[in-house]
Amino acid sequence: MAIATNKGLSLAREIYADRSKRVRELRRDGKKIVGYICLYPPVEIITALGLVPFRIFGDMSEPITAADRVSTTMVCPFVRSILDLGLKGKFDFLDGVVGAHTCDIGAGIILQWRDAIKDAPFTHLLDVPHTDHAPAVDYFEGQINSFKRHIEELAGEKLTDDKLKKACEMHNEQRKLVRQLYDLRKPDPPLLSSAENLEVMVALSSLPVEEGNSLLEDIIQEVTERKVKPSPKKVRLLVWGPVFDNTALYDLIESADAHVVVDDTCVGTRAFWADVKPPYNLHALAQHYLVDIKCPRTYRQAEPFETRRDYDKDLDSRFNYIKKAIVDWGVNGVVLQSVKYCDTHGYEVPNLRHYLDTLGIPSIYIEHDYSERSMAPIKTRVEAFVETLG
Amino acid sequence: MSDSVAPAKTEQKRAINRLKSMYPLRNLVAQDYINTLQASNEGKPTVWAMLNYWEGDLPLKAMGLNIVYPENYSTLMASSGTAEPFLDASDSDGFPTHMCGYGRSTIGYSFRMMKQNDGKIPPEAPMGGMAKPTLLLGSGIICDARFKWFQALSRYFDAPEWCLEMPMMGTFEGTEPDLEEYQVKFLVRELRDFIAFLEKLLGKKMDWAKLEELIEVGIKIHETCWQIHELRKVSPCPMHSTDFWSSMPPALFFAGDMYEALKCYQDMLTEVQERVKNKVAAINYPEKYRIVFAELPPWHSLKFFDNLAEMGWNFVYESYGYHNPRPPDLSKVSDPVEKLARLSRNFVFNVHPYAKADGIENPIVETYLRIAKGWKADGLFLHPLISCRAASAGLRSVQDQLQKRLDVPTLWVEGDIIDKRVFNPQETLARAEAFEQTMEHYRKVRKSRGLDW
Amino acid sequence: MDIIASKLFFTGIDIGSTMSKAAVVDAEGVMLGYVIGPTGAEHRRRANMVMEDVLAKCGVSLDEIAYIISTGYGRVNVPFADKQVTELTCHARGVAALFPDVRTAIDIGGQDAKVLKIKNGKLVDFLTNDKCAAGTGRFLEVAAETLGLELNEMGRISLQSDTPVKINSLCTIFAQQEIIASLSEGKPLPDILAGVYIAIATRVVKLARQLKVEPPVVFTGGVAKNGGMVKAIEAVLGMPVSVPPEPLITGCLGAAILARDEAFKLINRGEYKLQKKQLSEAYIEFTEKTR
Amino acid sequence: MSGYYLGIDIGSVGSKAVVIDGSRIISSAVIPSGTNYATTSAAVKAEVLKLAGLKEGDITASAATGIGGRNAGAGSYHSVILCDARGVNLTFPAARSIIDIGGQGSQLTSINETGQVIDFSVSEICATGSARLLQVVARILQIGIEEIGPLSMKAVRPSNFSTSCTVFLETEVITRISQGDKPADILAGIHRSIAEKISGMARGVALNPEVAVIGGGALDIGLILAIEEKLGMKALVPENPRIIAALGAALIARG
Repeated sequence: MAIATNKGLSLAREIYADRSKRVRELRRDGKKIVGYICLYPPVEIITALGLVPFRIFGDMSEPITAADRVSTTMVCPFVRSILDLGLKGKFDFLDGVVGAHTCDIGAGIILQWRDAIKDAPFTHLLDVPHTDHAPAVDYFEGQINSFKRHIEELAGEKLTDDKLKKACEMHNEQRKLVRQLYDLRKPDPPLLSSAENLEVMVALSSLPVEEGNSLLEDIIQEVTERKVKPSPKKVRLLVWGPVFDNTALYDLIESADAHVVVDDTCVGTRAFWADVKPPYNLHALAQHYLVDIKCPRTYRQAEPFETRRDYDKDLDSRFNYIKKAIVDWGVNGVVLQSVKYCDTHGYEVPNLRHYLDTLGIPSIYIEHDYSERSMAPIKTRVEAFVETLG
Repeated sequence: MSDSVAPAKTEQKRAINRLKSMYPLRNLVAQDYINTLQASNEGKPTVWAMLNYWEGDLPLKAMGLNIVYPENYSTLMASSGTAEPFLDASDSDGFPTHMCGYGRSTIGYSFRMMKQNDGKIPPEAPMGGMAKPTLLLGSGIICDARFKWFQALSRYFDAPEWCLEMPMMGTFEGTEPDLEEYQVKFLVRELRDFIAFLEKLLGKKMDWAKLEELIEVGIKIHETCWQIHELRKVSPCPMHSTDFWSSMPPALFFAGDMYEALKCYQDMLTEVQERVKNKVAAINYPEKYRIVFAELPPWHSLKFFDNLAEMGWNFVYESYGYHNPRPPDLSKVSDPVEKLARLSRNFVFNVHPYAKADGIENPIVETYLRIAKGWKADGLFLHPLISCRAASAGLRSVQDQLQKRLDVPTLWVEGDIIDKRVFNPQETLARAEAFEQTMEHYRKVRKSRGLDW
Repeated sequence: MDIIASKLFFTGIDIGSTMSKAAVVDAEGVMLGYVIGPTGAEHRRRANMVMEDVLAKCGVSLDEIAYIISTGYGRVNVPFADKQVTELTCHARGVAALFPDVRTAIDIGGQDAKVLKIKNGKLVDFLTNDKCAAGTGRFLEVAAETLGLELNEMGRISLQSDTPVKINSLCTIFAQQEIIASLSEGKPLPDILAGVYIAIATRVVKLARQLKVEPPVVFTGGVAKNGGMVKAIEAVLGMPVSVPPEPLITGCLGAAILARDEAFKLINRGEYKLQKKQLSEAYIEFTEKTR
Repeated sequence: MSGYYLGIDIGSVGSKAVVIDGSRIISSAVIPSGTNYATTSAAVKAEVLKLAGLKEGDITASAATGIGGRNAGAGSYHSVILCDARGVNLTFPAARSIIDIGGQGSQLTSINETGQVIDFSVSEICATGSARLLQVVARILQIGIEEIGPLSMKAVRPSNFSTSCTVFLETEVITRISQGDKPADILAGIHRSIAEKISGMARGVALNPEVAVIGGGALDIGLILAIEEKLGMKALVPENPRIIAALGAALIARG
C-alpha cells in the first residue's frame, strides 16, 4: 500500500485536505474509481466488483463560477458546487459516476453531467422511490438490479453472491467501526473533537472500504490512548441536517463553548446506524437503503394503512432515533442546519423543532449556502444559542 | 381570406383573442371548490390532493370523493393577489422562506385556519376557501415538495395521508424495454394498496365499474386535448397559452364533472378547428413571433401577455408538465388498475420519451427541442422561479441546447409563481423589444441552416 | 458589604456596525451613565475612546471598574474586556432591566435586525436577519441620502402620510430606485417615507412572527428613535410597542449588568482574583472579606 | 438624413444626452441623476442643446432609455440593450459583444455587424455586479471615483470578500480596513468580484471578440483590467463610455 508515511488522525486530516490523492494513486495502479452522489447508491456493489467508491462532495471554499452556465442560482448550492467542480475538470479521475434520485435537484446532477461535464465515461442514475411501502422496496431492488447489470460492464466482471456477501460484510464492519468512533464522544468532555470526527468521515468517503476500516481501527486506538484531550465545555450539541462536509461549522460551534458530540447528517451517522442484513442479496440492499437509512427524502408514517394520523405519534415514529441519540450522547441542545433551497430538509424544520420542544431540548435553525464564507454570520447566532443554554 | 385575420373592431378591447369555449372549462374548477365546501358542511369526506397525473384522481372520483388541489388553490391566491398574508403566515410558523411558493401559501392557509381561526376557513381566503381535509394525498411525481409539503401539513390536520409513487422521468435507466412491465407492476401493486386503504378509510368498496367508466372518459378527454394542441402548430396559432392555462385543470387533474369536461373540450376542439379553417389567430394582431413559454407562469401578472400580444407575440405552446400526452391504446388491457397505471405512467414516459439517438440525455431538454420544432418557435420565454426548484433547475440546459441545436433564442426573465415582487413587467417589455431583434437574427440563421421556420 | 459594594463598577461596551456604545453600572446594577459615538474603521481605537469617554462621563477611574463585557459585532476588538457576550444576550438583559415584564424585543440596528424572546429577564429564543440589508437601518440611511433629508427629520415628515407608497423591492439598492421613481411620478414625500417605514417594518415583523410575538413588546436600536418607524412597527404588528428613552444603549447596558453578575459570581466562588490581574484595593479587601 | 436627433439616457447614477446630426455627434452632456427623473431630464437636455448651440425646436426626433427614461418626455422609449447595440456599433463597428456596467446593474449584449441584437443577458434582482459597488467603496476609502482605477493597480494581494451584497460589502470593507488590508488590495478585490459576476452572466451570451466595455464602470481602468483578465480578451473602451447608450438612443430616433 502506497500511503504508509502517515497514520491515524493525521492521515485522516491529510486525506480530508486532498480527497482525491489516494484514489488517483489507486487509479494509476489500474483501479477504476466510481464517484457516487448522495448516500443512496449501494457502495457494496461497487466494492464487490473490484471498483473503488468515491463519494462526490462539493467544495465550500471554492466560489461557484462555472456552474452558472448550467444551472440557475436558485437551486441547492451543494449541487451547484458539484457541477461547478465538474465543469472545472476537478473530477477527471473518475471512471464512472452514479447518481440517485434522492431529491430532484440531486438527480439532475447526472443529467447535467451527461450534457455538460462528460468527464466520466460511465454514468448511471438510480431511481429511488419516495416511500418505504413494500412495493417500493421491490421496485428499488429492480433499480439496483439494473444498476448492477450496467456497472458490471464497467467492471468487466459479473457480480456473484460471494463477492456481494464479502463486500456487505466489509461495509458492515465499517459501520460498526464508525459507531465505535462515535462512542468516543459519549464521555464528557468527548475524546475527539467534532472537526476531527468529520475529517475521519470525509476520509472514509474517499478511500476503499478496507483502507477505511484500518484507518478507523488506528484512529480508535490512537484516540483512546492519547494524552491530550479536548477541554470541557459548557454544552453538548447534536447537529442535524443535510450534507455538511467541511469542518468550518464545527470549528465555529466549538469556538462558542460547545462540543458537538453527535450528528444526524448525511456525512455523519446517517449511513452508519444500521447494517445491511443477511442474506446479503439485492433485496437486502433495497431494504437497507430505502427503509433503514433515515433521511427526510423518504416518506414514512407511524404505520402503513393508518386511517387516523396523530401528530405526536407521527413525529415520534419519524424522529425517535434522534431522541435516542440525544439520550445516549447526553445532548442538551440541537443545531438544525440546512443548505438554502433544500426542500426535503426545509419542510422538516418546524416539525422537528416541535418534537425537540416536547423533549425539552432547545434548538436553533441555521441556513447557509454551502460556502465557508456563509459561516461568519452564523457565529453570533450559535454563540447566543449557547449563551441561552448556559 | 386575408380579411378574416383582422378581427372585428368591437373585439379589439383585448389583445388576446380568447376562446369562448375556454370559459366553461375555467368554471369547472370553481365548481369543485363549491362542491367540496358543501360536502364538508354535510359531513362528507373531502380530499386535498397533489397533482398526481390521474393515479389518485380517478379512484377518488370513482369512490365519490370531493377533491381540491392546494397547488391549484395557490395559483388562485396568486392571481387574486391574496397570497402574501398566507406566505407570511407560513414564515411565521417557522417554515424556511426559500421553499416552494405553492407549499408556503397553503401551509400558511392551513396555519391560519387551524391555529388562528378555530378550524374555520380564514375570511380572506379566495373562492370561499378550501374545506378542511379528511384525507391528504401526496405524490412522488415531478417534485419533492409534493410529498414533503403534505407531510408537513400533519402539523395542522389529523387527516390521514397517502403518498402515491411514480417512477422518475424519462432517462435511459427507466426506458430500457424490459423495464416498462416492471414499472407497471410496481404501480399496479401501489394502486391496489391505495385502493385497499381508501376502502378501509371510507368503509365501503371501490365501484370498479365506475372507475373503468371514468378511465374511459379520461382517455377521451386526453385524446381531445392532444388534438387541440396539435392544431396549434399551424400559423397563425389559434390558441394562446393563457387560454391553455385557464382551461387545463379538467384535463390535468380532472377538475369538475368529467362528462361535462369532455363535452367542453370537444367544443373547444370545434372552435379551434374553426379558427384554423378561417386562419383566425389567438391574438388580435398579426402573428409576428411564435413563442413557447417555460415553465410555470406568473399567475399574478397574466395581463402582461396582452402587452406582448400587442407586439405580435403569440404564445403557441407552454409548460410541458401541464400537458397530457396522447393517451396510449389501452383497449386490450382489461384490468382497470392496470389501465390506470399505464395511463399515468404514460405521462412520465411519453411527455419525456427518452431520445438517446439525438445524443441528448436530458428529458427536459429533449421535450423542449421537440416542442420548439413541432410548434415552430421563434423564441422561448423562460421564466425561472425564485420559489420552485424543480421547474427552474434544468432551464439553463434547455436554453443552451435550443440555441445550439435549433438556433432558437431565449428570453430569460426571473420571476415567481406567487411572489409578484420579483417580476418587473415594464422592464420585461423593454427587453422584449430588444429580443425581437434576436429572434429576427436567428430566423435568418435557421433559414441558412435549412430549418423550415 | 454595602460599603464595599458601593465602590464597585462595571462596564459594558457595544461595538456595533455603525455606532459604539458604552455604559457603566454600579453594584446595584444602576446605570451611572453612557456614551454613544460612531464606529469607525478602527474598532480597537474606538473601543479605547469609548471607554475613556464613559469613565470621564461617570467620574469613575479604570481602577474602579471590576469587570468589563464587550458585545456587538466588533466585540472581539475590545482587548481589555474580561469577556465577550453576544449582542443578543446583552440586548435581552438590557431590555429586561428597563422593562422587567418584556416578552418580545425587536431591535433594528444599522446592518441587522433581531427579534428576541425573553422570559424572566433571560433570552430564550431569537432570530436575526443577516443575509440582506433590507429591513435594517441601512435601508433608512439609503432613503435619507436619496431624498436629501436628515435621518432625524424623516420620521416627523412621514407622520403626515395616510396613503403610504408601496415599496416592492427586495434589495436596498433597488428600493432606492423605487423611491426615485415615486418622486418622479410626483408622489408626496410623506407618503414615500411612510412607504419606506412600512417596507422595513413588514420585513422585521415577519421575522418577529416566527417567534410568536407576545406582549409586552419593546422596540430598540437606533431606528427606534424614529417616530415614523415606531408607528409603522405598531401598525404592521397590530400591537403597541414601548421604546426606551435611549433605545441605542440596551446592548451596552445589558453587557454592563451581565458584567456585574459575572463579577459577583466569581467573587462568590472566590475565583475573582484569578480572573483579574490588576485589582484595585477595594476588590482585594472585598474578596478577602467575603472569604 | 438631415436634422438633429436627441438621445437621452437617465441612469441611476448619471444622466446622459447626445445630439447627432445625420452621422456624427454634435454634442454630449453628462450630469448626475437627481431624485426627480423629469427635472434631471430637462436639465441634461438643456445642457446638451446649449453645447450644440441648438434650440429644442431644432430637434427632429428624440428617444430615451435608462431607468428614468420613461420620464424624459422623449419621442420613444427603448431598452438599454437596444441603445447599447446601436451606440457601440457606430463607435466600434468591429465590436460583436458589449458589456455595459451601469450604476445598478449590468448588461451583456452580443450584436452582429449591423448592430442588431443577437443575444443578451441582464443582471437581476440584486445590485451585485454593478458599478454601484465602486461608488460605495470610494466613499468609504474617501477617494474620488477617478482615483479607484489607478490605485487598484498597485494591489499586491487582492482582498477576498465573503458577501456579494452591495450593502453588506460596505461593512466588510470597513472590517478589512481595520484588519489592515491596503486600499489598493480592497479595490482590486472588488474589481475581481464584479468581473466574476459579469463573467457568470456571460454564459448563454457568446462573448465574441471584439468586446466593448461601456457604462460608468468602464471609466475604471482597474475594472477593465480585471474583466480582461477574467474573460481572457482585450476590451475596447470608448473615450466617453458613459454616453454610448444615449448615442444609441439618438441613432434610434434618427431611424
